[in-house]
Amino acid sequence: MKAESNLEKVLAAGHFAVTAELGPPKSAEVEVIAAKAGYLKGKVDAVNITDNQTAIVRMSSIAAGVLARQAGVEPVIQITCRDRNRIAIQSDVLGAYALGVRNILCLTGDHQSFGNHRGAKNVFDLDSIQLIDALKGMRDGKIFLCGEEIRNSKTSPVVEPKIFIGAAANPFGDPFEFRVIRLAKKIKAGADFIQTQCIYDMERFEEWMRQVRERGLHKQVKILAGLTPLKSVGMAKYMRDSVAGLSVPDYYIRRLEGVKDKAAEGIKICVEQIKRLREIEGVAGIHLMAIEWEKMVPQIVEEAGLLPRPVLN
Amino acid sequence: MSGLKADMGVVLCTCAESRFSRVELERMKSRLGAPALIEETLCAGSRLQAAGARLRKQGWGKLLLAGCPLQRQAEPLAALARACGLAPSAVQGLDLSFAARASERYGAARASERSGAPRASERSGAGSAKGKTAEAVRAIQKGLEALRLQPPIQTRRVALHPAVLVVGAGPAGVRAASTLSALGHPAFLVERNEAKGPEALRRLLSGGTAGPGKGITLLAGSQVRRLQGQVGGFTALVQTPQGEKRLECGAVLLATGLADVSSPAAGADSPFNGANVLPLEELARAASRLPRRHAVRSLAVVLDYRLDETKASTEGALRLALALQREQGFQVHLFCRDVRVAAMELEKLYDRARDAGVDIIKYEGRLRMRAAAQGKGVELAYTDSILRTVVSLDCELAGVSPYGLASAAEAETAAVFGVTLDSLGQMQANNIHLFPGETNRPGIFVAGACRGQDYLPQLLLEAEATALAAHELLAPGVLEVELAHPVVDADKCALCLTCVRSCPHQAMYVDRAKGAAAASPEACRRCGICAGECPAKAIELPAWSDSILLSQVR
Amino acid sequence: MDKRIVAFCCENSALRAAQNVEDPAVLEAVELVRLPCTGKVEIGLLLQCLERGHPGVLVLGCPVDNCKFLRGSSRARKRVDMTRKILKEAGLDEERVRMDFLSSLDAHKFQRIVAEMRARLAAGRPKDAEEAPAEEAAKGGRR
Amino acid sequence: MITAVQKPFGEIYSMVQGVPRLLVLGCGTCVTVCMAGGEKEAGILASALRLANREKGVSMEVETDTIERQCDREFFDPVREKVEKADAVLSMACGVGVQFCSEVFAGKRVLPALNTRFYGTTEQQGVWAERCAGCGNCVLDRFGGVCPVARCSKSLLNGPCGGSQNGMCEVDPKNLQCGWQLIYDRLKLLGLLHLLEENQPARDWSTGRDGGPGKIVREDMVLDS
Repeated sequence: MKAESNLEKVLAAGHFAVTAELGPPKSAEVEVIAAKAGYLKGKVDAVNITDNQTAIVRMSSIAAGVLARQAGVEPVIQITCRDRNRIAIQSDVLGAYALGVRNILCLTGDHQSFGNHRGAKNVFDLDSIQLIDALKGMRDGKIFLCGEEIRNSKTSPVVEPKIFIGAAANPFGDPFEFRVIRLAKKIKAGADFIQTQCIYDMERFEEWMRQVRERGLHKQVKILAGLTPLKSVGMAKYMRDSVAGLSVPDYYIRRLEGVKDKAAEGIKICVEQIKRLREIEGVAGIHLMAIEWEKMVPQIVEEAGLLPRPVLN
Repeated sequence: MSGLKADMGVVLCTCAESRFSRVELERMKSRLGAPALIEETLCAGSRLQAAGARLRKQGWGKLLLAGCPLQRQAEPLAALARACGLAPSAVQGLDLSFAARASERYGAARASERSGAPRASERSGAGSAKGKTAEAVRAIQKGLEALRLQPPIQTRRVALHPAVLVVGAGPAGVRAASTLSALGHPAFLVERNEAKGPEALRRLLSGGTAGPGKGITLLAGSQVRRLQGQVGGFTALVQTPQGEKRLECGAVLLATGLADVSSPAAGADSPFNGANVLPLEELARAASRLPRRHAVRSLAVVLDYRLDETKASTEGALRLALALQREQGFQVHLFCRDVRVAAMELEKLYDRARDAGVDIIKYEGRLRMRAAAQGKGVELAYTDSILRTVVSLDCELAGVSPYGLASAAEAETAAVFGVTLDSLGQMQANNIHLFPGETNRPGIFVAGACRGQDYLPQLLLEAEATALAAHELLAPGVLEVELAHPVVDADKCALCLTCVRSCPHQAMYVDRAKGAAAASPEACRRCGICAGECPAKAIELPAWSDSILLSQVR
Repeated sequence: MDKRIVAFCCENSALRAAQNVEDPAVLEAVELVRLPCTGKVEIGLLLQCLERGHPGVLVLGCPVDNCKFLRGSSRARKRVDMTRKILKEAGLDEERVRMDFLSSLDAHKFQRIVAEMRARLAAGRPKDAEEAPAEEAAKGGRR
Repeated sequence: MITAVQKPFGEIYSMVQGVPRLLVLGCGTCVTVCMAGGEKEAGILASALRLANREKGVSMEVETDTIERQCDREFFDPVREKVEKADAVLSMACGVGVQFCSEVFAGKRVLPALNTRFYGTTEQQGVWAERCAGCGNCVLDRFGGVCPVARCSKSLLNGPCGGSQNGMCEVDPKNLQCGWQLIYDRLKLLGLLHLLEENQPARDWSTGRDGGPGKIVREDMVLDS
């Protein structure tokens, strides 16, 4: 065990893991975190706490993560390279670990031009792969990026942050052939688990997984397939047309158009997807990104037959 | 007029077109403040020599001929320059009739003007005749000022090499080369293809009076890699099977024929993908290789993809569609916009194709082709001109008529010779001043199918006409060039290449020795675009400098 | 004496058109400046004419597809557009500089172009400038 | 070369308000090539300023001149008198030239007429595009001659983010090519795709802007006094 987080244990034990996502509030409101954590508690193995997703200012992912942990769910803290340099990030990792955080997902981060501070200066001192490498160095090498040991003074003990390291993968970006190379680089850098971009185009995902297996990468890392239930036709079309690296096949849109209760149909599609994903060799779990719809997660997990969640010690 | 030296004078011409009487001209002369002579109707020509003798005595280095409208002056101006022994640019013309017309309202119209426009009475020389003279004096002084500011301009005689480089030994190239050789020009006939040249030569010249041997040097299997120099003195670097050759010539005639558009790299606009969207001529062969397992095997024959077809290509497409449908059992969909069946034979062919089961689809706007969703094949999406809706259809193969498509080969040739293409990618900028055979570059001509002419009798006539144009250019043996081309201030030139890129005639180049841009006086046509573009204000056209132009704005 | 409207005329088209104009009111209103091609005019030259107090500047050349030097007219058109943009930014009436295209036979068009320019300048502001603030519109009259 | 664009006229105009005598000073090198501040542009701007002043009844003397380069002291000599006579210089050079002009004429107010953009190339007449970020530690050998620092919106060194679609960058999918697609295509063409499999470690940015204002000393070229 590298970090002894619940997520790590579930995956190590060979269970089909389930993670979800929790967006911190765009304010200092604590209650909303507790409420969202309430829906997810006991229904998933860990919950991602996003880091100023789409470059919109929200409560710090570490603070929100600690609050979520207090509310009874295990957080996966997301860290992007957009806003902090290597000094701030390593410092935050130490702090997060001290506050009980055991999982960190390393991301490049959305460009600030998509958010609500478009004139901001970006950092990108590190990229996501270098960030993974930094965390691995801290955990396994017990050193900072600069090579210095992680100890307070020469006489102090080495106290390294034992973090279960996650990374993202986008099977749908271009150049397509590079996508698996990039996954391999993340694994080489030290990623323990992967959560993918949300999947609608199952054929393309299966093709990507085939390439993953060809390189034997599924044996080196735990891959959690990303899913976002569709709430409406409008949302489906938006995802199809406006989100880079996402393709929503027309047959899903037609299905939603053909029914009255769009939300129920969206959940149904999601559950079908989970069942299909479980059949794919190398898929170790799912990551449910129910954007501002966290309360539906228990129903999806339930209908997919993934409850109860294993309790491991 | 201040600062006027006597090295410059005015000739007032009594021509009726100028609308000034002798008396008025005398009055004008006394007011000019510059030396002037009054001459009788110079534009008539007969008096030019005598006038020239009188003018020579004045010893003027520059003169301004004030008289009839400019169109009528072109000839007399040049003749007068010769008669006076002056450079052409030292003799400038001025339209006096303009001054007359501009002031005519001070006659009859004046009374009515006065009530409405108080400005008229404020003008100097309010009387009819006075106003007219004042307007003319003003115009002449403007003209003199421009002439005064114009630096002395030398002339240079440039020898014209008699040889012509003809590129392409197709019908147009061969006809042009034989025409030129018959007129005494050595012709180099460069042909890309190893075999095509000699055969075409034999076919087209057999029975003709001009033998292919005389005066024509054929370089088959060869390609022009680079062209240096300018009109009258080009050097072409030609890659031949025997190695690189340098050919000297005075003019170039491009007759590169129809371009090959079949490769998918033919340009961003090319519909071809090398797999299931093919040039029409490859369709039959590709169709014969299709697996036989399908129940219905469908093919698309696409016409009018870029341009509306000619009769010839429509006929070819109809025959192909008919053969594939009837003899090989394919379902053929023929896509066209407005099929040309005006000819009787074509009409019959069209009916036969339709009767045989060819599905004729009329479309509007752009036809789009992409990989079909299920399985292999190509999806054709189009706006049906009857249904007025977008329809899509899957076929195993699509054959597209290459008519009107741009080709990479064409663009490559154009780049080697520095000629511009038209909006369809054909070998001649679309500009009436160039028709039929000129290009943007002086001394480079174009003929035949590469400029869109594919009707053989017409093509041969054009090739001949273009060869004659090249002959007309080179026949004098020398080109008298006035050095009125742009002058580049090397200190200011930032070598930004703007002039090199924007010169329509490829006359600007970088003079490495000077470390600045320079203009070739032979190729430059004195339009001034380079000077208009230069961000460093390093370029001036001597006869049209800023100071001259501003002197005209009073 | 009032300054005239400067008309930069391509000698291949507009200048010839001007030579067939008979209306003295039009001719006396313009200062003709001959150009080898409108591709020669520069933004700075157009602005300098205004600086010298000329009420308006016309650039008159061959139709874009029919320029004797292939791209002269199209280059001039872009420069005139830029000049108008600069004028607007500097708070001047952009209509004071205009380009038009004519053939050597277009005497009537030449006449109309000059007449329209005079009318525009007399009005101070273009007819369609209704969004212009009232104060600006009132100022415009002084030209 | 260094590329720049002219500031909006309104901004320049309010900048020069209250200056009785203004010298518009063009620069004859980079900004001439990118058509932002050469002699022609200087003349146009001076004309526009004079016309705007006349329109608004502002009294201001506007002169103009252009020198070879505003980043070298000697080139200022011919305009020394004009600068001294003016109350302010409106420099049409890049940010380097504006500052250096201030240094040469310590007592003179020097105002910028341009916004300096990037190190770029003339992609075609009238179009300039960024190619180098001046990071001080060139990595082009590893990326097929396409710079990930300058041409990826996020300066990523280990491959494209998920925002690369059809060869375009999500930051501006219509106009901006994905730098990583370019790197990938180029290395594929060169048969060097294996270079991309290597993990690029966190890099040292101190050679560029992050190391503080840069300075180069070429010891053998420094003249002894």
